[in-house]
Amino acid sequence: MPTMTYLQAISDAMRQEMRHDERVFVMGEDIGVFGGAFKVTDGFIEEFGPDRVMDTPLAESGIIGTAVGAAVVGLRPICEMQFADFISCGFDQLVNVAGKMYYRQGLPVNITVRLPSGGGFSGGPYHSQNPEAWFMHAPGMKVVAPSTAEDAKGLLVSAVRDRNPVVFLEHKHLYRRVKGEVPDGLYETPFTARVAREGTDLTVFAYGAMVHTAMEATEDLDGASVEVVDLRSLVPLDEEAILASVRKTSKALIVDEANETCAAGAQVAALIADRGFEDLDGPVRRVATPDIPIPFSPPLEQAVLPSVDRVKEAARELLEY
Amino acid sequence: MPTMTYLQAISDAMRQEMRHDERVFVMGEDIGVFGGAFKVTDGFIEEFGPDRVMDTPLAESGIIGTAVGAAVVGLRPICEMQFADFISCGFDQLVNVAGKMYYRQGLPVNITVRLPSGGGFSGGPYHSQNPEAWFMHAPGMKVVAPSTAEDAKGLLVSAVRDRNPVVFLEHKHLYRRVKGEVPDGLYETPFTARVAREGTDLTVFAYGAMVHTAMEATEDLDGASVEVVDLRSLVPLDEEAILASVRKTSKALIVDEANETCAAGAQVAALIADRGFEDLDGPVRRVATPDIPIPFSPPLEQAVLPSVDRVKEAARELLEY
Amino acid sequence: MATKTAGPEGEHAPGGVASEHLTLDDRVALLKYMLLMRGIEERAMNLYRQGKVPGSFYDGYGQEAVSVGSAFAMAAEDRLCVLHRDLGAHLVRGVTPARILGQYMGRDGGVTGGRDGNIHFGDFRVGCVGMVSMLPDMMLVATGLAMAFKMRREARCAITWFGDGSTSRGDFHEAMNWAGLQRLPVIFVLENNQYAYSTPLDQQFAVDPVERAQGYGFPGVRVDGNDPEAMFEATREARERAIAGGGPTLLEAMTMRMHGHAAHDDMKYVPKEQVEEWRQKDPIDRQEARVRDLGADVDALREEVTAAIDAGTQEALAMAMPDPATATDRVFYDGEEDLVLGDGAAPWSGFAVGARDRGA
Amino acid sequence: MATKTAGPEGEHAPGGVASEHLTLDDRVALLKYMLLMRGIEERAMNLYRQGKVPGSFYDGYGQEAVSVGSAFAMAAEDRLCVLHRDLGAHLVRGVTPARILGQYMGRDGGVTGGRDGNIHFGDFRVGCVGMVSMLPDMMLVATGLAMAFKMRREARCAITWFGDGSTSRGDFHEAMNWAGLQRLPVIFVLENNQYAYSTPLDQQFAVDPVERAQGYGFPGVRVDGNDPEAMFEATREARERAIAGGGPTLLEAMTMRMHGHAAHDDMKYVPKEQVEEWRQKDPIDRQEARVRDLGADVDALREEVTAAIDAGTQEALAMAMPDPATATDRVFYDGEEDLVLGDGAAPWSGFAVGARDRGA
Ligand SMILES: Cc1ncc(C[n+]2csc(CCOP(=O)(O)OP(=O)(O)O)c2C)c(N)n1
Ligand SMILES: Cc1ncc(C[n+]2csc(CCOP(=O)(O)OP(=O)(O)O)c2C)c(N)n1
Ligand SMILES: [Mg+2]
Ligand SMILES: [Mg+2]
Repeated sequence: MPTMTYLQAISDAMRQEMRHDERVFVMGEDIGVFGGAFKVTDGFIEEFGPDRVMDTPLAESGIIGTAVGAAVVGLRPICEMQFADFISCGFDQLVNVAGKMYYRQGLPVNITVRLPSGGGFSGGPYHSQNPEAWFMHAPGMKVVAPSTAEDAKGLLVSAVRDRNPVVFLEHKHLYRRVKGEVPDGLYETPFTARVAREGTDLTVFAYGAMVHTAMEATEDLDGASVEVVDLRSLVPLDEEAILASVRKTSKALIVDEANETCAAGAQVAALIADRGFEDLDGPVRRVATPDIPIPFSPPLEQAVLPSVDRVKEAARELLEY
Repeated sequence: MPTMTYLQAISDAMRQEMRHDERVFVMGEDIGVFGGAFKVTDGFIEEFGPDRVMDTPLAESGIIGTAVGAAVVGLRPICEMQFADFISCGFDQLVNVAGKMYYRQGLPVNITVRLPSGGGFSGGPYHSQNPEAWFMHAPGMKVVAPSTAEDAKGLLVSAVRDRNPVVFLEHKHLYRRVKGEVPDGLYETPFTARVAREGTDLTVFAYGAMVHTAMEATEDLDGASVEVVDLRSLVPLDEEAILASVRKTSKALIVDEANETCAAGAQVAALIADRGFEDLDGPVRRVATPDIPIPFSPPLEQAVLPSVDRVKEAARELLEY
Repeated sequence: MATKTAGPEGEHAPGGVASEHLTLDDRVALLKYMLLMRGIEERAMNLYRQGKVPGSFYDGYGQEAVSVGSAFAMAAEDRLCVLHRDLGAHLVRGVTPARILGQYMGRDGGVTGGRDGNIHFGDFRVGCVGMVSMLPDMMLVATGLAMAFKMRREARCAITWFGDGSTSRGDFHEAMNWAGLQRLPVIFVLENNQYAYSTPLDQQFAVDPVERAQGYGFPGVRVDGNDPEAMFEATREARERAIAGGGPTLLEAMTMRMHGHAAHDDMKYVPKEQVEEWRQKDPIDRQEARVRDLGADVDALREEVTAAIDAGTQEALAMAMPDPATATDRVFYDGEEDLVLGDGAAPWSGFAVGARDRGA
Repeated sequence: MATKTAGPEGEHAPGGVASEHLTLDDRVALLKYMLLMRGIEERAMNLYRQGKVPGSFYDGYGQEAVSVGSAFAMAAEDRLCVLHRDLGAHLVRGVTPARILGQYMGRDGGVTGGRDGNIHFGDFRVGCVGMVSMLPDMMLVATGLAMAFKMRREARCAITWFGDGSTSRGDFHEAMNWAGLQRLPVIFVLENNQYAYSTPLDQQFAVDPVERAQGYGFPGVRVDGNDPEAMFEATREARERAIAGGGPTLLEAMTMRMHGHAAHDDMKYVPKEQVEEWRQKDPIDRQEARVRDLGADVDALREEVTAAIDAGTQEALAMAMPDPATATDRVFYDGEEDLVLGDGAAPWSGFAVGARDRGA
């Protein structure tokens, strides 16, 4: 198996799926000749031409809205937001048009919206957001967030093939930092959780970049056996996998890079507090970013994003509980 | 004290605050001559003139964005969305411009955005939404949701005077169904929770219309002493009041009209599961609307909105736990 | 690229030169769909008053020519995003009165099975996308349909409708710019009915939006929106251009919303004279006079329409309410079948076999 | 209402008739602010290369005339929403090089104290609102400023800048429509620098957006964006009209983004000849030649500017990084003081005491 970066895996998924299925095309700002702000579609326009690698005007509502139109006549658009933050400008089309069409009208909307998200590199308030919880709270769309190169490829293939709108969170800070073996060819990764490391004393739940933070923080925690569950899919949320892990470890720590209130982590905590209550042997702890815009300056940003140290500390507290 | 409907109390707050403070003005679609879709600003244009009761074009981004501009030069706009659902079209201006300005630039944005929200009257997918969790998950804005006429007035006065963006959820289904004594004159209601009924066996947490559902459901529950906490403010969330009530009753049920995942109720549950864990004597239960668009037809809508019966059942289960 | 007028004073004036593309049967069909639209909406309004239509109720009284005339010019393989004053388009595409009335009443057999309400529906099997409330979001969806047609090099066209008020929102601009830039086969029908809810035109824009089309690189054409034949002809021309690669057209249908915004609205804010003035231009009266002059049996047609609506009403009233146990079904699709927009009825004689080859 | 051109071929052509509203000191000041802008951005770019500027770095190399010229026409009590190529506007309003360089480096003493990054700042105490990334959201904020001025019947004007790419988004339309409808005292400066990131104009719109102004009921004026005096004069006129109740103006500043979109962008997608062509029109060279001809000591000015930047750099480098313990402070404001936009510097001689009475 070839080794790829997370970013290459995303490109590979799209390139192969576009070769495989002529209904699939990509659209977004500067994705053509320029190959995208992060070069995810580098070389695509040469291979697939400007029709299937569509450079759009600066218009996020336009991108999502026209993608919906193209989807309902049988195409399978993959929309790139230049940064996840800009989805706010296409928010209405996504939550009200794409998300509700199938329930209301029986007409599925087969679009994938790629959101380069997350902070950690001084992107500041508008290039660091993690907006997934907004879409978890908007019925009718699936939400996935890979942490590894292998899952990035497999989840993206699944997303493109899924008949429903799928919001695909790709963490910018993983693009080139994370590498791994990625199977050749096309494969689908299911929208379920993955046990990143087995353990018995405590479970850390995370997704996206925070999986790596969680792994690092609990690698060697005074000999404790810490399970790390990579949620991978937020909608559907793999409730059984979450509850099964709590059943095993009795202790849950949830790590979330997004702003804390009403985040994905809050939903996981609420789930455990309800259906996992009997298995709990300690409070359900969370480590998340406080409810502030992500500050630009490195000392400020580092102070608020969940760090290995904060996760370690919370894990230790829970283990000692 | 005069008796007023919830709707009259909202009008009264604005009318009096506009008389009291010439910086305050209202803007929105059809709020002038027509008096607003729900007649909340009926008679306003006659009293305050078209400058301070500004009929706007159909442009939600325009409403929020221009309000931000007016606010930073010293005015205090109150924006009306015709239905809360349409805030999706002004979402970006609200979360990215209004919400982040003070943190980023030190410049507070004194706007109030009124959102007539909620279902229960066959409004269908686009006239029934409860979008508050999106704004709880967007740093920099306060979020309040009154359940009584008295609080509707007091919270709105506080919202208008608050230097920060405040999202004011007014539940359409309470407009004319809820009446109560409302103090004359201007008063501010703090952004804290309110104990709607004292109790010792179980606490039901709710806000907006669900406070009434909670009260009715637990009025006579086989003699149990059920506390009902009306959250009133979602940001800031009165964490101490929530935890104090759990300390007293040891059992928590959270009722939320919004779609369940990542809702306000999830945040309350997560809080209790963390900081109230030691006081808990049972799982943290939730009753909410499943993750679907709100259906139009009465039997479908009634099947999904939290009902008195569903709350009763959940409360009984918890009491018996 | 300049703004044309095909309005009351133009070639499509009432009683003026009729389109050479319409047979008498076509003209009668236009009347029939308008009568059906008005009749169904009147019936629905009665059902609303009887408490049988939940929620709110919107109609297009007085605007029937707009949706009927323009939908009539669309081919089976074209696709439509139909808005809230445009019941006529659904009828032209072949949706039955029963399914529409069932829709209004929230019945299981209504177009959306009670999932969505009132006029928020579209039968995708006949090529229509159900509108969303957020105006004018569907302009972008229609633009996307056209984008797909162009990408696949198909000779098809998309059409959508929206009101004067809707032109104030950003999505209007994004759709117009996108369609103009890519020269997409899409027709935008701006239904200028003088008001957006209570808001008159002069509180919405300084310059009539039809003038804006040229700023996006395509023509804006003003049409008498109370003449179904004028609407047909303008749409037919726009469609022909679109299919020939000529790009989009903005048609401004000049009309008047003769009822309140919705059932609860007494439209006190509308001057009586304005309503009176437009009553004289009633599209049904005009088309009726026109075809009567040409020898059509209008009385029989009216009876036929009434009978169809009566039957549809009975059928709709017999439909069950949806089963509450199904309320949470159908959030995600994971079936096998490809559910995409299908072809609809295209009753214009120009689409009959052979007619196409004539280049109609 | 038609589109005017005040471009290279117009009255403000390089070496053409200079504005009668500018003294020699004003002209030198224009040069000074442009030199400051270019110098500070060059310095910041060096600091970026040294790893002292975190995140990304954007500049306005080659576009200095746009923000400097137009900001120079604004009065102390006017208000500005300044965009990412418009450092010159901050300088005209009186923000010091040290605070700007501190901003780029994320220092505590930078304009936002490290909360926001690079060019995303505004010192509200001198009348500037810090931009947000979402383009062109600030057009609506500027429109709102003007709305407040009109409501309070104040003789003040708002101005904002935005790029050619930004015109594709809905907020452009909502702002243009709103401002035109209410005839608000706001100036929209469309900075047409040929590209939106990598996207050339012909992939953004079919018709140049300056043509759209008339569709909103106000003039669109094309200006030579590489001539600070042309920018000044067009803005001065627009401001005068605005304050007299004449409504908004769209100024299209024709210019060229001479650097990549941001520091990482090698702009391979830009033809070399295009860059070469525009290099000939460098705004600083042109203004320098102009004032040198009129007898100004440009060498001294350059030294003065370099010294100011050197000193600012030292000052900025000496600033501390923000204290991590403060990261979560200042989410909500609950102080006593009214924090609203304040007056800024307005260095144009026309604003000097007495000048106003002359109607300048
Ligand atoms: C984005 C959005 N904001 C507000 C509304 C509420 N609303 C429903 S219809 C309407 C007026 C629409 O006017 P117009 O576009 O002229 O259509 P008409 O009803 O006159 O046909 C308004 C404001 C809406 N549907 N969508
Ligand atoms: C709403 C939005 N979408 C995407 C972006 C990402 N982005 C940043 S600058 C830029 C190009 C802007 O072009 P233009 O408006 O012409 O300004 P210029 O940089 O050329 O001055 C893009 C796409 C953005 N800032 N805002
Ligand atoms: Mg209208
Ligand atoms: Mg540009």
